[in-house]
Amino acid sequence: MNGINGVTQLAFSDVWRVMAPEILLVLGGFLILVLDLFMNKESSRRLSPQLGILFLIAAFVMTIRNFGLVSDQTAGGTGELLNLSNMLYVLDDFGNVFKLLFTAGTALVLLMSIDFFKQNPEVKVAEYTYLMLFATTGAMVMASSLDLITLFVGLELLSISSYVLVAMRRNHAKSAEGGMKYLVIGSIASAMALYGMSFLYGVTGQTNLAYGAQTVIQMWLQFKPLLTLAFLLMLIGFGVKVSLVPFHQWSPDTYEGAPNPVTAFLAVVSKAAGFALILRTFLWGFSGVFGDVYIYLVILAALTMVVGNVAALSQKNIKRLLAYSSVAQAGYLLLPLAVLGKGKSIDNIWLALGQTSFYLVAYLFMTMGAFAVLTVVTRQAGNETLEAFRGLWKRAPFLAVSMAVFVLSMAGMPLTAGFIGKFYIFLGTINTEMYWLGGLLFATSAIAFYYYFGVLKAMFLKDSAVQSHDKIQVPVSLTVTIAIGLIGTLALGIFPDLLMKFLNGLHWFGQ
Amino acid sequence: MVQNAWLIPLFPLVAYLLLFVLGRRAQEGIVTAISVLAALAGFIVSLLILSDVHANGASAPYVFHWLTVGQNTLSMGFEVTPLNAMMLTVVTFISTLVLLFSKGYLHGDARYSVFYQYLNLFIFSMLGLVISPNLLQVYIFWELVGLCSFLLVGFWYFKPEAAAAAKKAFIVTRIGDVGLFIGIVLIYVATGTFEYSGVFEAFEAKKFAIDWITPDHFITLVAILMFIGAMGKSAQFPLHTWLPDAMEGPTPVSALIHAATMVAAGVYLVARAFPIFEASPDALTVIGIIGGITAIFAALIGLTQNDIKRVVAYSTVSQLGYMVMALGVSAYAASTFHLMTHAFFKALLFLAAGSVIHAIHHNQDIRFMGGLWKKLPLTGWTFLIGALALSGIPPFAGFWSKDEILLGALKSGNTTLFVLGLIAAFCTAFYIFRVFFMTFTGEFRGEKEVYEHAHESGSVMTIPLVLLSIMAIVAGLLNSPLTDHAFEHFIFGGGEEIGKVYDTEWWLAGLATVVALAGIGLSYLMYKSKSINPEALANGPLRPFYQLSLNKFYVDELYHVAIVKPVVWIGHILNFIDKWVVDGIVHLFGEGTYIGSLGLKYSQNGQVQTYGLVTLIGALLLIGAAMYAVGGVK
Amino acid sequence: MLSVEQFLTLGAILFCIGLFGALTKRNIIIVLVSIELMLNAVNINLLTFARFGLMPSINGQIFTLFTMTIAAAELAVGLAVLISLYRNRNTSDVRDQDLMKW
Amino acid sequence: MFSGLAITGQTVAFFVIALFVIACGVMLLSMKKVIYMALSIGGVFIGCAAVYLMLEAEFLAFIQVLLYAGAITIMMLFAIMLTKHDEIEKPEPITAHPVWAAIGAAGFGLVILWVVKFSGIKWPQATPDSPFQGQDNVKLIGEALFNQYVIPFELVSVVLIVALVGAITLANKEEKN
Amino acid sequence: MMGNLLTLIVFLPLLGALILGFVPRSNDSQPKAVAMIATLLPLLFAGILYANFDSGQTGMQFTESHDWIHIAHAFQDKSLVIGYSLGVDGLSMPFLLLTAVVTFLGVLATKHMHRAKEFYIWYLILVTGLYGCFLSLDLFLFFLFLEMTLVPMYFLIGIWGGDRKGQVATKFLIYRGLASVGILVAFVALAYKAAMVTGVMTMDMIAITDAFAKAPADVITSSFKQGIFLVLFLAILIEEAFFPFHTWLPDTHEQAPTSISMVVGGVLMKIGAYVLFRIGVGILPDAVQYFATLIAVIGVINIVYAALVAMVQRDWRRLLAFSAISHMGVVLLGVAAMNQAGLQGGVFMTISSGLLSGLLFFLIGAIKERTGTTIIGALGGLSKPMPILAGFLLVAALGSLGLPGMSGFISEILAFMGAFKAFPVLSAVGTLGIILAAVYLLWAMQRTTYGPTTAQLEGLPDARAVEYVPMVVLVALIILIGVYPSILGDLVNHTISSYVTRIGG
Repeated sequence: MNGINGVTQLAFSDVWRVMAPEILLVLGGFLILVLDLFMNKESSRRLSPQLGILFLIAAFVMTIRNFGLVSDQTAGGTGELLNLSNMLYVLDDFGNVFKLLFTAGTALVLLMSIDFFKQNPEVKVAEYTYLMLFATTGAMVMASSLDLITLFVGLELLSISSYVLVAMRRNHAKSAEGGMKYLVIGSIASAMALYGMSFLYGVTGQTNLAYGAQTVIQMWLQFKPLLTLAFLLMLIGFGVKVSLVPFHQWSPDTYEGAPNPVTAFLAVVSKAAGFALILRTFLWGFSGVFGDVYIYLVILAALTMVVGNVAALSQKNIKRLLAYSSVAQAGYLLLPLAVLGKGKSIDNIWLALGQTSFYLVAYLFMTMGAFAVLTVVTRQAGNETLEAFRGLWKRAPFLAVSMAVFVLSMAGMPLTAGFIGKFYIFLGTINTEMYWLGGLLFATSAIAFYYYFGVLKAMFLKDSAVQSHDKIQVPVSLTVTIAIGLIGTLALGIFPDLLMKFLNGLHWFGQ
Repeated sequence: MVQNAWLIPLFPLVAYLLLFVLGRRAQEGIVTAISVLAALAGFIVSLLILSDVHANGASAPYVFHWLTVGQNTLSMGFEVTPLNAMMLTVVTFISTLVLLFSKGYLHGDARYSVFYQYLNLFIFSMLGLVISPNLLQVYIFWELVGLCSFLLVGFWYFKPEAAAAAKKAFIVTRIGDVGLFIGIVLIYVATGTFEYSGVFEAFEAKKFAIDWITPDHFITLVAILMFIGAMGKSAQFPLHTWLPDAMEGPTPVSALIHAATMVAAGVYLVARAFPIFEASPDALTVIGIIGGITAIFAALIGLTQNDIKRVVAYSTVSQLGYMVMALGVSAYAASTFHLMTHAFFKALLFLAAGSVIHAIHHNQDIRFMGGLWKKLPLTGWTFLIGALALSGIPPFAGFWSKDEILLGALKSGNTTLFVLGLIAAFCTAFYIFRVFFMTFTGEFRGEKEVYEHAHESGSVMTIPLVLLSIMAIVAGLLNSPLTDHAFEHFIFGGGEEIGKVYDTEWWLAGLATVVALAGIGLSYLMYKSKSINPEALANGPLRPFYQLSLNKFYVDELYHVAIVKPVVWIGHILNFIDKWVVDGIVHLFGEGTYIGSLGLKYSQNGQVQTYGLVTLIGALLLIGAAMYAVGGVK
Repeated sequence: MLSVEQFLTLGAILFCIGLFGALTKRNIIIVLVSIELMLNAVNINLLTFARFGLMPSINGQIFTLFTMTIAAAELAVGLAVLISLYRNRNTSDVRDQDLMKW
Repeated sequence: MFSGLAITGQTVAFFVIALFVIACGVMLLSMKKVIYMALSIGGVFIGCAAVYLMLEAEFLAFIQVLLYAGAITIMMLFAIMLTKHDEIEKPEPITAHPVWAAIGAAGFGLVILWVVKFSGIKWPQATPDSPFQGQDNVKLIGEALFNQYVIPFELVSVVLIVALVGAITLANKEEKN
Repeated sequence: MMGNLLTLIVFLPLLGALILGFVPRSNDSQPKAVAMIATLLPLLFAGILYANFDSGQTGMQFTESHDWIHIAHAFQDKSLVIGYSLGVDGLSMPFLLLTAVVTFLGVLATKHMHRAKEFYIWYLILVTGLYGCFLSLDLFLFFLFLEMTLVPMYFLIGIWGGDRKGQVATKFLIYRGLASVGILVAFVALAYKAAMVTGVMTMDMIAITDAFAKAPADVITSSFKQGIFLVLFLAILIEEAFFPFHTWLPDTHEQAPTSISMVVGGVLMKIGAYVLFRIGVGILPDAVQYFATLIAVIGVINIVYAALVAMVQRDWRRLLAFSAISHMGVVLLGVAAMNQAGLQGGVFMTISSGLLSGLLFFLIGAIKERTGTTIIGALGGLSKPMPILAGFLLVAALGSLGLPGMSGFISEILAFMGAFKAFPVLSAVGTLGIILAAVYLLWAMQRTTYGPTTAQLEGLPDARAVEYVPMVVLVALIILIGVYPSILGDLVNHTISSYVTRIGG
């Protein structure tokens, strides 16, 4: 092993082995960028998203390949993670799972975007596409890096791309406003997180989490206030990114302002990346002292579940409603990590990782599907309130049933992926004997019935405000997205073993 | 023969089912035929069994498995003892006659068949009650007869009074029934069985599987609880109020159910379970006192009532009081004997009253009757026989049985009860003859037209009257010194004496007769010869007493004020609480959450700097709390 | 002799000034600048630890370098968003930006 | 708070610089005209560069001057010019918002101060000898950057591209169709 | 032959719902026919099961079991295996039959209504959920089916309900949603504790029961059991609509359409009782014993309180709802006794109350269909225009007030036989319910069917031929249980004995 300040030559083959998906995406992004530059103004750039999807699929495939690499490495028994630059960047199944999620999520977002471009010709297709790809790269870096600097760069790559994407509808005041809000709050959050990182660096003297963790344990007693402060500052900074209460207020506005596909991207990919970052940082950097700090995670998780759901109760704007719903989901997603404070064994960590990733996959399907339906319905109705969904059952049964499935899944009704995901997370709370937290998880879900069923009520119980013979035209790309969401939500709800078996065989941290 | 006793209740049950299948449009003749034949068959079998029992004594119970509860088995079945053999005979006999009588009385009613269905169901239930070998079965049929009473009292459902009376009958008896319910459940808990034999053994040994009460107290408790059941059914004070109201039902019903059979069930129960009561002197005392109070109390009310059926009804209450009092002083034989004789003459009185009512177009107020002797001579005669029997004039049936009760009360040393009994006897004689004189003598005081059309009913109504009259005359002799107290020997089954038996005291018999005659005499003076003006008395110095009696001592009003209203008010208050407090809290939570939601919604004011500030304050609180918890490096 | 504490204190003060500015100033440019101030405070922290920390190392300086670069990028995007916003709404006052609320 | 602090040339310099930085910061907060605010932030950046120098980060001090005091301040001035630059912050009734912001910021600062100075943490005694003694600051950074930190370095280039493209896309004037 | 009968019973209704999804929307009679077949077949199969059921056996019969979900790392390094496993024993058999009968009759009772196809789709989904609850041998599966009843109920009330349908549907949803939370917490906690004993993580009811039966006291402490039981009990109080969590029930009954009221009162509401028997008594008997007094007190409060409130209700449906609450109080009293008679009485009362609720709500629905109202004060003298309906109403009311010869009585007396052994004083207070039941039911009867008939009620039609089926079937069952209780008692006797022997009672 090389010393931290020693000279390490990175061979391309090594880099390719570890970073193939990232490299592919960056290359893809630059390819589109270059094409965009060299194509003349008149030529159509409409195929950019399709190209982007191709690259995402390639990255997806490379990620799948990486699972094999990790398992080979484990079978080889060296006990060493595949890594670059002295544990700066690692290849393990934790990262791989998230990368699958990111690439799949972004691919779906781009699929939805095809329709969006048709409706909004002023949006620059090529820029949009490669910003998406770069943002995904940033998310991947967040999932795989073990170094504070790299994590930070990845985070900013994702964030800055997102700011631009949100504000991209240039003639749209709300879009710019959403971007501005996201940017201001996001930058403050970055500063907070960085401030925390600086303290962590101050105590450990290095930016690497894997090595720093040892120092954290040694120094814990002497530097408890400072390290706790560092932990909290980072938590707050990351918390803003995944919109934990009370750091969530930007998200309804931003979600509302952003174009639908971008909202979906923020809700799924960006949020998942945030959780990857949180898990990576806290499970590596603070694993030794987690018993002393988990309580803050518990507090935030509980607060997020309660406030997220309660705030959504009175919401009539469907996009804002989904924003609050995604706030609440962040609370659920934080639980697996939070309960680890009482988890005694390493198995608890595997359980927590399984829970988070399962829920994120479920969340991916249902959220993507819901946003696809929402795009169609709100466009047809011309507004984004619940009224737009009135009598949808009569106008478009397929849309209504799909939306019902997505909404029920978010509410945690059985036979949907959302339920299994919630149940899985719930197991962790009971396993660590934090019964009240598990109870709160489902109790807040029960409160959430009120607004989720409000959507169902609008679709099935009420008569349409508009003429019922206005059949809704659903574009192919959105149909595909909805279908994927529907199949995923139901398949994972009825046969969760499809994913469970896979999760069970993973070498999360390359062990 | 005894093993075939199950046939007796089966006949009316089959009749009931047949009528039910035939439906409400069945012809009156067929309906009557089926019913009467069934009852008659039952009567014949009863007679055979009676003679069998007379010859061979009581049988062991015949039981079959009904329900398994863990290791225990609950069974159903039947048994025949002298007591219930007697009851079976009486019930089937009177039933047959009443069924016959009803053909005339109910003729032309749209729900004729339904009436017979109910009656058959009642007869079945009553017989089932009588032959029960265990307390659970008794309770089951106990409730069923109550149901039939309810159905029959409310037979004319469109009359609000009938509906109210039916409901009242059911609810008031149910209050008593709950006592019985608790009683038998406690017996089961303590002894592990409902069977009479098992229960009696346990009570004799005073060994109970219960630890929260001493055996002696437990016996008293159970005995009183069971007696409460009897009080409800046998209309003992203070649960007597339903019986007079129940006269809203058709008169045959009053005769059968509310005079002869069902109301005697309470007495029968106490008699059947007498070993339980005998084991507790305290309970017996209570029973005696209740009986005595009921006897005099109802008799006093009876003095002033104007509804012919109500007078007879109060007399029923009063006579039931006698029987209960007799049980209270352990005069077991006297009580059961009076039960039997009373069944005959009271059924007779009711049917005769029914005949009168039927004749004058369902008018029941004696103030608008009079001089009917000429129009209804047979009815008049039979009513007179019944009245004499009720008054206790020798040699009619009532004389012998009432005399024995008075004797028992006297010999038990409880002089108060004895005196009460005597006074009640005087009142009884007075009011029943008041009715007689006002109905059958003098001038008719109602509409002329009605009087003109009044005539004796057909044979279906008169034959029962005659047969019952005969019984009312001769039944008393069964337990007279003239027959060497044959009834007593029979009822004891040739074995040990149950309760206490005393030799006849002739002076007492004389005294009782004199008292009864005095009552009749006073009645004659007031209502026949008019030498004493009843109105002057009522409005004169006795006015308060008159009012009390006329208004039934305001018991109903008292109940209404003291029980019904408060309970309804409690209901309203609880309903209010349910709506505004229990549900209100729920709504408060709901509304509160929603208001919280609105608050959270409107805190979202669109200002990015507010969001930042909230983030900052949240962060500060979290960090501050954390730093407080960490508390620095020690 | 100077030690960690003085520099950290300076950093903290600077950070809070930036924070306060970001939350109260009305011009979006100044808000963005205030955020830069916060990042500068972080940089002071990082450099302090690189020089006087428990385990002094060059990593702090590297970190600072990255922070600076990214802060510049962030500011650039921020200003671009501002321009876009200004074009749409003709104001750079942060408090006018409340089309979306509730 | 500053007890036990020997007064040397270095400490005096530090306090002067610190006062200057804070003063510029406060000016930023209290100035009425946007343009003055932009100027005062330049002061902060330069002051910071001086602090960096004291922390023996010569290269970063240099970058600070170049990047912040130079490029960023200029960029900001451009932005100010592009928008309504002569705008004066309007006097307005005192609302709760700035008060709470002040409380929040001050509270935040106090908590950090507490952690740094009063929570009982024993900071290491400052050594007069630099850990980087005798080594070229730029070389050290360069070596680390191109060996250990080459991946984030490459990534930053992507970030910059994103910022560049993003800024152009957003700020570009509408093409006329 | 019996291999997959349970699966068929559970999923045939769902299949029916699927088929209905493809029936053209305009047709109205077709959906009803499909629904009828989809509920009749399970009824027949349930009958076959009953005929082949060995009541002398304690364990589960006709079991089906397949592994379904493996949840990774759920317990240490082991997966949680969730099985799709179904089975019946003496306890679930009566509930199965009750469900089969009431749900089928519910279809018959459904009147012509708008959006008929959707109605039956939701109805059939609900039926599958109900069957699933009673047949699941896996706690997870049970919970799944329990939740499955929520959504259809929301729509069934929300679309076809009365004037406050939206509000009541939501109330129903939230209440029962919260109840599910308690149930789930308790279930999973039980599974984890059982896993600590056996080392195998499973949600299988039988395995967990066994594990708890032989667990050493230091692994599963009594305070744990008590805590979990309290959570479970709280959930049951909501599920079963016990005071003070009962307010959803009167509202639901008041607003729901007739057939749904039948199913809610007849089956859905009884799930809580089933959980109480199966999990409370079956797995945590010592905790039940520990809290016996509390349970009994709540039981008595329910009996008396609900009866008093029922007395002053103006609406028949609310009255019946409170009456059902009062009756179910007896179940608590019986369970609190924790002896054979009490528990058996509890099961009897649950089933009896289910049948009676089904019958009563059907009758009130029929009356509402004709008169347009269920307000007691607006009715009167119904015996005249509709003697058959009035007669059945009387029978049902009498059954409900515990008249011997019908199922209510034997349930009541069994429960009290048990309860008086354990809580003589409380039970004595509880018997007030017997009187009050007579008071409110007869009072309502008196004002509904008795008395003079008002002009606008004159000439209304009596029962139609198709309406006889639910009435006759339900009355026949009620009387059958009342006259020959062994038909039910023999089924449950052994299962309950096994519970009782476990607590040494």
